[in-house]
Amino acid sequence: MEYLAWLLLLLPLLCAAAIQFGVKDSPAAAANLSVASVVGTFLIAVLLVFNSDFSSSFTWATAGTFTIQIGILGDQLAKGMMVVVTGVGMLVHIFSLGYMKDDEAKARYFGGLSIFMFSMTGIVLADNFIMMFIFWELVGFSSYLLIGHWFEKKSAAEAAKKAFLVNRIGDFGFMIGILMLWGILGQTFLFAEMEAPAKALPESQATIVGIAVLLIFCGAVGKSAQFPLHVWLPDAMEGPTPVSALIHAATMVAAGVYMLFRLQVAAGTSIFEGFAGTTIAWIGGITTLLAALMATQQDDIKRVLAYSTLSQLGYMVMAVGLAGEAGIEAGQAGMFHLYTHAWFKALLFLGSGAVIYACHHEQNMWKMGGLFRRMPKTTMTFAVGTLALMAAPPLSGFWSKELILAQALEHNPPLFWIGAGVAVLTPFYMMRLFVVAFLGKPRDHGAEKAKEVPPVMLVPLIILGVLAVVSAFSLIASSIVPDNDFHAHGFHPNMVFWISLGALLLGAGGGFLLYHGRSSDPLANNPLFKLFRNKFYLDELYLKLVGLFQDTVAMAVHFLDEFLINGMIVGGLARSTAGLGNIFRRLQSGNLQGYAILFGAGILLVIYLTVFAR
Amino acid sequence: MASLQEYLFVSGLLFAIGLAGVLVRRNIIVIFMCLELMLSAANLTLVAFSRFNTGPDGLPDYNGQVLVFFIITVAAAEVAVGLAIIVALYRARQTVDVEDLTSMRG
Amino acid sequence: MEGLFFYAFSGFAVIGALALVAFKNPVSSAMSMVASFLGLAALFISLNAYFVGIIQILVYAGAIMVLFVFIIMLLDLKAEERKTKYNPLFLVGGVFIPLVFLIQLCGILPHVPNAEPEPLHLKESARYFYDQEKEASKEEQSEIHKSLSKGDLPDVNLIGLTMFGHKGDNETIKTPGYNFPLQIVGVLLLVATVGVVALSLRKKTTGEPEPGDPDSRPEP
Amino acid sequence: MTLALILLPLFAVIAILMGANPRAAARNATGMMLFAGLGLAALWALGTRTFLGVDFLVLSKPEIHLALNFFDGMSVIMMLLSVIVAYAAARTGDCEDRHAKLWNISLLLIAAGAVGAFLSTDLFFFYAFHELALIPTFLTIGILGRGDRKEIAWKVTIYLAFGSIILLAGLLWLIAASGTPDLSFESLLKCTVPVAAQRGIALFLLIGFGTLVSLFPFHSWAAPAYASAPAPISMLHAGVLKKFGLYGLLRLHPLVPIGMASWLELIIVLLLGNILWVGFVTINQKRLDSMLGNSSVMHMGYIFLAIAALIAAQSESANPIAKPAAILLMFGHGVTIAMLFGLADRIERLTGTLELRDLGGLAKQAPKLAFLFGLAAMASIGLPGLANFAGEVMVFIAGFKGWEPDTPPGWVQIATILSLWGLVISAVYMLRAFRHIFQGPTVEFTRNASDLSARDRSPAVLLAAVLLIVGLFPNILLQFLEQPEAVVAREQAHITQHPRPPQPAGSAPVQPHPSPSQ
Repeated sequence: MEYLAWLLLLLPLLCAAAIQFGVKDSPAAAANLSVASVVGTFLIAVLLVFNSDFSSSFTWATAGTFTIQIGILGDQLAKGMMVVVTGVGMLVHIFSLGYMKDDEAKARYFGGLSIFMFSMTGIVLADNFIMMFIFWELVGFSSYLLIGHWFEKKSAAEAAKKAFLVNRIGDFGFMIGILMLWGILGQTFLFAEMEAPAKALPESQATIVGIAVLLIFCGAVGKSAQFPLHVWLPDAMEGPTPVSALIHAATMVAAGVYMLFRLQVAAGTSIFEGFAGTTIAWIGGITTLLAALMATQQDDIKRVLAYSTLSQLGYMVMAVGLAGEAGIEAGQAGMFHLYTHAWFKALLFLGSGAVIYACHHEQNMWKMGGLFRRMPKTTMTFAVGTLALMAAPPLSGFWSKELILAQALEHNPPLFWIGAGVAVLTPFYMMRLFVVAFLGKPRDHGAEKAKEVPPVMLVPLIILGVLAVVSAFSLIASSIVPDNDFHAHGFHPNMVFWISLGALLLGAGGGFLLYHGRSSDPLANNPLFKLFRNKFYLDELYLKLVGLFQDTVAMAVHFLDEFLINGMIVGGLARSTAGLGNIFRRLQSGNLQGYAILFGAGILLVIYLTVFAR
Repeated sequence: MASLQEYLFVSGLLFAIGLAGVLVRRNIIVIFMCLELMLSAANLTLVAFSRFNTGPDGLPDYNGQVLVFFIITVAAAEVAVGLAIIVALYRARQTVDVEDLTSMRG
Repeated sequence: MEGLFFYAFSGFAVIGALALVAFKNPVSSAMSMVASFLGLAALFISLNAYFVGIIQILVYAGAIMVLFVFIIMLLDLKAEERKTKYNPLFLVGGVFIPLVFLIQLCGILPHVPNAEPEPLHLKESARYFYDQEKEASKEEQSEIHKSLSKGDLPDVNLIGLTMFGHKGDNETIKTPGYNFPLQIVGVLLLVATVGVVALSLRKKTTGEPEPGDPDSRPEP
Repeated sequence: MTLALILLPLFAVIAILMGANPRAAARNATGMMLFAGLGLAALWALGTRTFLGVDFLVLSKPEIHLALNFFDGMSVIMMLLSVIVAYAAARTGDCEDRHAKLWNISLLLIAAGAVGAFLSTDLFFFYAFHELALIPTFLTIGILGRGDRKEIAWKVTIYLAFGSIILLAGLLWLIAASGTPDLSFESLLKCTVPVAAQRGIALFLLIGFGTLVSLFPFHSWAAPAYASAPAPISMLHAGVLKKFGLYGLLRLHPLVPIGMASWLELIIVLLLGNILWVGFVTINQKRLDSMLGNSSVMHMGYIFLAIAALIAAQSESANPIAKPAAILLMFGHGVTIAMLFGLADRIERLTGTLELRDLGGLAKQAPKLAFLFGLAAMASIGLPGLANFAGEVMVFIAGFKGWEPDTPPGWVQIATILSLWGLVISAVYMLRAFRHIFQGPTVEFTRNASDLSARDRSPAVLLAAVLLIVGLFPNILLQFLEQPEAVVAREQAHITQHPRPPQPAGSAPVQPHPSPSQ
């Protein structure tokens, strides 16, 4: 089993290396190679799910008695996550064959995808925190590569940079957290060795543990784009749409949730008790609400989906945060939502990709419309995805969201009501998107000429559509999502069910009524919605802050460096040396006898000092 | 026979005269001669010490005289090279007056 | 008698030295230097250092002096002219510094033992070396053997023994000798010869900078 | 055999002086150096320890040996760094034919000096070789540099001479206080320095070595020097020669652990100056070369952080991570910065400018250059899989090694946390530079640029391969270092010797004095 697992990890890396160093000049070969490798990894992942757990490691770095391991840990959690990652990855790869058919740098694109698959596999299989950090950074890097795929576009290049930097800020906290936790848990990075020291933690260290957990959460804030570091994700939509589906919706952004849950499984939820867990849950809650509000006023089809991703990630983080109070079940609910969300969000993004492709790279939904008639199959799959995201029963999104809301109601009622509010907003903006883009009449010639996409793009959509419906059923979910016995107990309609059903009907109905048959947004001039449209002016605020802090400080420091350190303090040394030199220069008359006299006087002085002065 | 003190005094006197010549004269060849004089004065010191430092076998300390031999050899080489440099200098500058040779002025 | 010689020759040397400094004409200076060196050579001989004295005459008064005079002639040097802006500081320094040096010397000299030199046992040493030589080579009777047997000890012989090393009575090395420095001096002379030749060569081209000359790089 | 590493460049210098083709001579010599260096490292890795060195007695009182050998694994790693960077440097940059002699001779001398300094097992030659390498650095900047080269050369000379003199004073004091019988590291490290003298010695060593490593606030020579010097010289100095100071601190730390520890707070403030202060200065740079120069100054802070962790722990066994971390980061940084300087030179040749605002879209014209530069830039900001990351992450772990969870974070931990922010800073400036040079639309300067030829690529490819290999398997380098048992045994042996009184300087055993004539 271990060999298979190592192969699972290394196959994409080998593929990326082969593309970069071998078949770079033949894009078709690169694409086929990449697809072949990801199909291989998917098969391995499925094979592994039906086998027993495994683990294996080797020493990566040794320093005296200290070692850093690179190892794989194949428990239920990792194996299930692997199926999600490779499954979505495989479908996205296949979809890309069509979507990126005419791209100039196809080989680079598929190379980047392979690097991403390698990195993501590493995060999932990591058996210690350092290895997770390594691959954590690598996914950030591959995301940078892929967002900046069309680097000639200024906005794409800037977005890639922004994504990397914002993630770096999160990783700043993440690394401190890892190091602190390392010190707290008896200097071990291995997940397998964390449980015992975590149980034995004295009460006096509760505060420092909480701080450490929150710092680790910083990493998740960056990678999973939680408030206040959420700003990079919408911009990341500058990348090719399949990339958005794979990285910025289904897998990478969920890595933060996965990482937190991995920590909960390894060290127990006890370290999340107290202010740490509460803070995490609230950050999740705030993110889900803010993102949903912003999503209501976006015109770019991908940006709507991006904000809905933020919102859904907020749900997951909220669930993971609740685990401090509620125990591991809450975390499992978050993971369950991660799992279902991966399928239907990938579906939605790929669907939007198909639409964009069909409309000749038009992303503004107000310039679409009437696509239902021109591309019915795509529209059907998109509708399925929309329903799943709206959490319409009995689609997959419904079950997982239900679980989270139930946990919230039990342990943190205010967060439940935020969640319920978002459950109104989600159907509202999704209905807006669907009505505007697919129903009505075409509002632009791009939409008029839209045709159904080729099968290579349609097939992944259909597969994902099926999965968006069925993935939550226990037949499939039980072997992939850890310890999920939700369905085993059966389902009884309760208060949460009625509230969310009401929210769904309210939001969807409101959205349909408001936007049906419109050609421009009726709420655009409402000052409140203007605030949403402009993302609460957070981007501008950050830009100002960065400009003020980073650039001004850098300029000031540079000035001080030049004039204070270089000019006055240390430069003073140089200048006084030069001045002294000028004095001595006078003595260098160039006259032989002058030198001889000095020389003679010096000798006399030496004689005096050595002979007479003692 | 004269004492060590006297020999040393004569040696010092010659050395001082040579030094004075180096400091006062401007003709670089004469300065060079004065340097040779100073060297020879030092040789006198060595030989005097050699003579006044007789060993148990009743012979002078010949190590001192060997040193003088070496000094004279080196001085000969020095004179040859020094004079060649002076000739080259004269070719370049048409002067042997040290007052005019101040290209090393800082 | 020996004392008189000492004063005579040291006076000769000192006067020669003074004349060397005082004469304006370089040729006269050179001649005075010869005189001074002759006096010095006599002082060496009075110190039983015959070899060094002879070398002093041969090398300095002979070879080196000829070189000096030759160069003076070659360059056709005239007497120093009085410069208008001669720096008097040099004159003052030139008198003052040697004077202070002499004063310092006089301060040290009283600490030097003021004794007559011990007499040399030249005859005994000659006998000793004669015996040694006879043991070493029995057959031949060289000139050195003859003079040794007469009780004359040439100090060239002793300098040679010091220079090249010799063994004492008990076969252990008495003095290691100066073989290595001697060879180094030989190399030095060779280098000096080559150097003089190289220095005296005239450069064929003038003005043109060499291709590798970094100073000729144009300023940007 | 180690002598060959020094003789190869020196013979090449002689060959150039006698009229050989300078470029070919330099390339052949560095190629053979690389080959020999790899071979020697392999022998060392296979367990050979004894027959590698040479040892000439050059002065008997005080006893000084011209001894070239691998003193320990650290020397092996630094030697490898030197030969690798020298190989790349000799294949980088174009000079006019009339400067080829000076250019290549300087390069070879710097390489020889660096290798000599890292291989000397004797304190005197350790210092002397470094000085030997500095002289051609000054000359090349002054003669072949760009911009205001004379003034920059003077600045560098004054700073480095200042550092060297302070360092010399510290070393002399150290020798006097330790009472060592000779100047070899072996006997030196067996000595004990009186606690009273340690504080002063440590300060001298810190400032002396620190200035050579451009420790804040003695850093302002570095960036202009690297910007001005020809690319191979910048590569060799920033990549290899500058590591001399860090190597020296690590080497001599066991002698003055208490003295160093008393300056811990100062070191930490200064290293934070390197990381944060210089980091901000770097952000504000408008030219690629000065940005790279400043970034190399900034990254010195991380290595100093590892040294600070070692100093705080006072012994290697108490913090076994710190020293390997520092060495690994030295290696990674050396290779990375050499690669960056080499590629910056290519960029300037392709486009004619290094002003960031004049460039753009170069990745379209020169994808291979973009790939290599991106790799180096990513290595510089600590991307996993490349050598720097392994070093950096170990530095940070070393920083937290001594932390007790019950107590608030100590100086080193606070410094570690603040240094981590430096990773964000370096990402800001590196990505900004990459964005401005390679991404965005093509502009006037880059429109006609062509990609690198295979010959131009070869040095960067070698360096990139090294970065990847070491980044993926840092143990390839770390295996050269001492085993933990050996460290503990060495320190134990030192402690058992500890209570002996310091030897008076005169009682050193007199060596029999061989006569020159024998």
